[in-house]
Amino acid sequence: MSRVDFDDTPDEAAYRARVRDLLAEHAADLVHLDAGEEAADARQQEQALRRTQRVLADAGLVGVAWAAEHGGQAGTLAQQAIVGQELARARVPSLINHIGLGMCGPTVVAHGTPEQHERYLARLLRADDVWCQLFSEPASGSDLAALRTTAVRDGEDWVVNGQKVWTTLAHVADFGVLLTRTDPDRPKHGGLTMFVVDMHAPGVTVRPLRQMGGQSDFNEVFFDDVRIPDSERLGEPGEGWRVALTTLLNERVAVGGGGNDLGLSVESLARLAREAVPALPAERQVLARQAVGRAAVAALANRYTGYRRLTAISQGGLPGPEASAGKLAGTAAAKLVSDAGVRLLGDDAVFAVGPGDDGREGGAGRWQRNQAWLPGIAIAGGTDEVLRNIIGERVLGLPPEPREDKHRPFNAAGSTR
Amino acid sequence: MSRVDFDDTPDEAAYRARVRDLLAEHAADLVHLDAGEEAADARQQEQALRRTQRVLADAGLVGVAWAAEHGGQAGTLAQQAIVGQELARARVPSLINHIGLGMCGPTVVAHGTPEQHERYLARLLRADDVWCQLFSEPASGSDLAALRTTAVRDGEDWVVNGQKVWTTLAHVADFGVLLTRTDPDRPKHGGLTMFVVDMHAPGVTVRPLRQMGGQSDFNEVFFDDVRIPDSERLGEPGEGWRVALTTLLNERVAVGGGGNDLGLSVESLARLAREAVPALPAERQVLARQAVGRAAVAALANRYTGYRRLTAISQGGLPGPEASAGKLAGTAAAKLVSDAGVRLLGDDAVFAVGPGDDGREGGAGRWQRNQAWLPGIAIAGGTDEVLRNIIGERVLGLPPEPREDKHRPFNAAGSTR
Amino acid sequence: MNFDLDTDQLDAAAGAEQFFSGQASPAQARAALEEGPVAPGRRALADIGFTGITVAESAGGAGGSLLDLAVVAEQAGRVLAGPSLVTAARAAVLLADHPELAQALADGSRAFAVVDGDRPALDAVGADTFLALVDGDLVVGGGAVVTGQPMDATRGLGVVTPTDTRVLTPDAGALWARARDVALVALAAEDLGTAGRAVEVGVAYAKERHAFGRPIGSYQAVKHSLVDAWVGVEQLRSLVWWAAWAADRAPEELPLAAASVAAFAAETLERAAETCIQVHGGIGFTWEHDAHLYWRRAKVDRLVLGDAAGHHDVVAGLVLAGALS
Amino acid sequence: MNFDLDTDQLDAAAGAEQFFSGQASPAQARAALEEGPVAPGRRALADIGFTGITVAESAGGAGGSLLDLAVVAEQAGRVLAGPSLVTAARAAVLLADHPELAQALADGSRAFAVVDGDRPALDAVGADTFLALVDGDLVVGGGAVVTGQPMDATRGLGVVTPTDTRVLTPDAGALWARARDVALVALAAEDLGTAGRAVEVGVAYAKERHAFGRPIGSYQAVKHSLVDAWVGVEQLRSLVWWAAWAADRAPEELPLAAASVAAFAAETLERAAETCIQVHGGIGFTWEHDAHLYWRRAKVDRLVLGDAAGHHDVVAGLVLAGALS
Repeated sequence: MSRVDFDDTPDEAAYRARVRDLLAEHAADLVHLDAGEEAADARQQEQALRRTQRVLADAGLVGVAWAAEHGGQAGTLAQQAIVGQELARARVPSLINHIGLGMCGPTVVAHGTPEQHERYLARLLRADDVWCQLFSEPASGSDLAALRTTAVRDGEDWVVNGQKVWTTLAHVADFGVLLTRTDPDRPKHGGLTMFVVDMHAPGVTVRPLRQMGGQSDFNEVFFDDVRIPDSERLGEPGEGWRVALTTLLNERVAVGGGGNDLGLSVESLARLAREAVPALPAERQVLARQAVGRAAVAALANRYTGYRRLTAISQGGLPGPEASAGKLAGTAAAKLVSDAGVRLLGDDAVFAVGPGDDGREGGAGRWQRNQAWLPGIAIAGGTDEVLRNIIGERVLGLPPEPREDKHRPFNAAGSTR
Repeated sequence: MSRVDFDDTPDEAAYRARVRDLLAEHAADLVHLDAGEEAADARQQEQALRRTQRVLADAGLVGVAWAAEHGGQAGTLAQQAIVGQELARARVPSLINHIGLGMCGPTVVAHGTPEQHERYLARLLRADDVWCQLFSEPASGSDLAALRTTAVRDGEDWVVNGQKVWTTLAHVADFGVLLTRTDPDRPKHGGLTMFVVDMHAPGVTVRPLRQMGGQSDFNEVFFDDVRIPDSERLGEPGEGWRVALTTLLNERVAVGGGGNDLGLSVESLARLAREAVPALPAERQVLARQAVGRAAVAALANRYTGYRRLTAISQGGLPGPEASAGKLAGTAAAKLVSDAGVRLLGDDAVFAVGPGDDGREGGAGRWQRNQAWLPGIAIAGGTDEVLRNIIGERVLGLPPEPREDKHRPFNAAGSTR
Repeated sequence: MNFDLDTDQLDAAAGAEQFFSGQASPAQARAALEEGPVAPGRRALADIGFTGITVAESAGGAGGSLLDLAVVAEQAGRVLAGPSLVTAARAAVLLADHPELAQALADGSRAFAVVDGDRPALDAVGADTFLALVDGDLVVGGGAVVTGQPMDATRGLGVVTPTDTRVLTPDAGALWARARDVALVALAAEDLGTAGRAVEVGVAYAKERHAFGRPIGSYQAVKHSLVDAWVGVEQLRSLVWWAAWAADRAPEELPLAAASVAAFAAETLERAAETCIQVHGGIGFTWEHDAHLYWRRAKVDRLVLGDAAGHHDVVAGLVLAGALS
Repeated sequence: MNFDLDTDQLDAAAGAEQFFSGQASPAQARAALEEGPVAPGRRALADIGFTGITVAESAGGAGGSLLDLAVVAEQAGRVLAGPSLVTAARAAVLLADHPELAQALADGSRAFAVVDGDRPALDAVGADTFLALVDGDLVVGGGAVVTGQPMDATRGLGVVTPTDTRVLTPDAGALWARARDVALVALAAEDLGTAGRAVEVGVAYAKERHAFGRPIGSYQAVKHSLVDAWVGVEQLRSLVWWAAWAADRAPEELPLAAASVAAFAAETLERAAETCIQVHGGIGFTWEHDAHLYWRRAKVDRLVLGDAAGHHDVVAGLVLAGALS
């Protein structure tokens, strides 16, 4: 291990230069965000975002750390991180297939057959196919293994019925990894099986789910007698929980585990503060400075903790339960950033006059929406409570709570809810 | 029910006048606190405090709401409250036998035999006997029913062995209500029996327990082959838990449930603030005012909530689990008061120069000690966590956690801790 | 000493609950976000007499106390009713010496809003008569209203430019201050209702929803956060009653009580609403669930007549001036 | 990019742990409250070379980085050692151009304390040489020390009146500011150790102590509060490393990093210590248990070089001046 350092090694510096060149070269073919603009909504510009990812993939900038046999660049995680930094610097939005790259792809790699690798991975990297993850259900949120969507064997196929929810990108996805219950007589974790499902198959219905802020980042997905060939099974029947854990492990890193700001960034707050603080009365400046200082410290603490996790991963470590701490702390920091913004904006924080001011840093609309996004942050991708259990039990080694549901057959009385 | 009103009814006003006259008449025989002085330590002036209670009892101001047959005044709870207010106003400290009056006495009344009533209650009211409550043990704090002190029948006596802890006033007490395990083969709540124990009996050893602030408000009590006649049993053998609940119900009201300030009062903070705020730099004044305002609001909210509970009790209600909310909120308010004091004192809050400044309102020593007292407030008399469980389950009707220990015999493996 | 509602007030609360539960709902608050009308609306509130609770009987009101109004306002808050009784309570104080206008407030023939400078005013939307303090005088007149995109549409927020004003009461500073304190109490009473309801909704869900084989309300993380929210609501209730009592019976205590209850209400409602969402998990942050409507009310109300920081500063100022000695 | 300790630093931490666990303990911190000596004391710290970690090799020090010192300071914090390495780190910066005094710091032949005006100074007790900023100049001299009743005796707090001072460096404002930032980082590193240890002690007890038939650490109320404390400690560790790295490699980032880590350390240690007590229940607030010794350190350290409010204000000032853009 070498000494704490935020500078690139010579190799990393050379790689970074190459990435910058490539991004400049292909700039005309990439979606870019305007200054002050938040990440784009995939719903609105699906085709442009698919093209962006395809161009980047062809330039060797997608799947940087994936193995060559799966269509990746066989690079390091440090290189992967550099690409991420340079894309952000160039204001290229998140790749449209980020769910596929971050969660579904690694799951197919780990548990898929050679045929499945062949069929899916290269197309996933180029966003020829966009992917989604179909795990949560209305009656199984934190308690994912309580899911009720069934898959019943019928000849060479399985027939799926049920409902998923909180599915990001389902409205544009071509495929999804789908967790189902195939044996309700076994205990809840033992009767699950994972599939790849064609999102365009008959019987699949996607309905956007409107959130409290008015936007729709998620979908509900309904399955009515959807037939999935057995060749699309990921892992053995009854092994679905084990397969799902691969996906979840990767998800935690993706959501906040790397120390990135959730919600509006602390830099947005800093820009707003420079505009708003001097305009406040003196006593209010004192309080506003406290709020800004506190939010900045929280965001910085989370950011540098993310760097430590990324360092561990780049040294060959696996994403562990510590990533849950990043999401937890990121959520708390996001709340402080939002609170500080509200303190700076005062009435404007709840009373935006017209949509015209959205572009400005101090645009009340952005901060209003940010407030309404916050409650979801503390829930989606693992509630604060579930994350605390994970850290308490897997990192601190504290004993779990007694579980009465774990070993009972799923269809026994009382166990399905 | 009559309208929200903080004024006395004509009857109450007449009673209050009589109480004031009595307190003035007997002033020379009562202990009084000096201005700014905190409640006295019973350890230091036991005899004076016993005499104070005796004088008050003879004047009809102790056991105001107790039944006449038990030596009380058969008055109302409103009258009881008036006496409390007037004692505070006259700066007479808490009665030395407050544990006996608040908890032990009601337990003897409810579960004692006529002989026990005769033997104990009149003497208790006059502080001829001071009482303590012997429930908690080193291995059974929140989980009181896990206690291990045993009482074994031997002829007409029971022989007690074990250790109690957190016993207020044990060092001056003449008697105690003592909860013991008499049948370890029964489930933990079922094998308990309550006794009255003579604190001067052979085999009883009292050792003061030093707290983090340096003072000793509590004791450890050791029982080595202490013999208790069966005639001192309170309630039937095996019924000890039911008897103890009477005591606990009364305890919760006594500790914070009536809305009284825990730790230094908000009035102390107000006096300190008037002295300290104007001396701060302007920006610090802004922050100090926030802290003072917040602490004052919390203390007021708790105080007026206490008035609602006292109203309910005076209208014939029993002290219920809502009293736990008073202790919880009182603890939180006490923390805000302390934090505000620290903010006002700055360095002085942790660095008192000499004991000389203790008398002053802003005396750093008092606020240092108050800080060190706070952690105990959140634990003694029911931890915050236990209080939240009580409110959640008994007030909000939320389901309890699964309990594996409840129905197992106490001496079965794993059940004793 | 007696600190509880009397039977008349309990009856009034029951009647108000019945009225409001029939006339308003979170569903209507949701619809209001998409241009639906605010329910029950001014007409209905006037018809049942709620805009005149604290208007003198001689001016066609009920001549009730602020506590009488507070118990009704709590019920209004439970279903996110609008317009706010805050406006009625505040205007009634300002118009005490102007029986004709007070009568118009009570019978609903005029739609009042009270304006604090250029800040968004409560119930400005649809109002035709505006009260404001200009150069120390209480003025009345018409006004031009600019509406924005408020987070809670039931509050009828708008920035008002008064027009055609005339002086109603010169040197009205003290009157204005008292009216504002009364408004804070009424706002806190509405917030009490909203917060109490949000906790109830959270508790009910925590009993019903299961995870890992048992109701989520049996887990301490859920249970304790609901308890903390509930304790806050009960403490808020005490402050509301005290402050309303003070307005009627101990006016010298009103400034301290009003600032205290306003600060406490802002934070209590916010916590109750956030707890309600968090307890519900994913469903709690959907558009169709009611939780965000309580939350929206919390986010607006915590600023609408000043924020908790401002109220805490007022409390501190009173403490430094000798309160609580 | 690499954000982890190197093997030399890990070795240094292991060595420091061994040294400190043999030479100091909460028990000695308890004894110090009743006139016992502070452990391990100046002599032992100098002999093992810890007072000279950041003193130049040419002046008899180790010529190490602030991060090298921080990993040692963390170990000192775990056992509540004294005197503080904060004084060593701060004095080393101030004495960089004065090799004789720096040598005396490294070899322990002088006992330094750094004085901020009339505020209680760290390690003033037993010091013979005082550094202070007077009229913009760095001065050195003797001093009269008044001790009080500090909550944590290991900090050696005293109010110092300097005597026989001479100017060491004129116009030393920038140097003084940098030394103070370095001191904040060293203080945070000690607090990191104390906080981490307090959480460990709490976790261990939560695994062992049973209530209602199971370990108390299985209850969410206990588990989650320990988790929150632990998350704080890990975040604090990141800030300590960043700030120490900045002191050595990116001095323009040091003011932001130092104020950030100081604010975060104060609140993190306080929460960790309070959690440790609360988890222990009754036993946690007894004199004989170690929990209150961590808590005392927290209560003193949160004020000793300025409080979190002051540090947050500094952070805000830097943000307004263009940091984080």
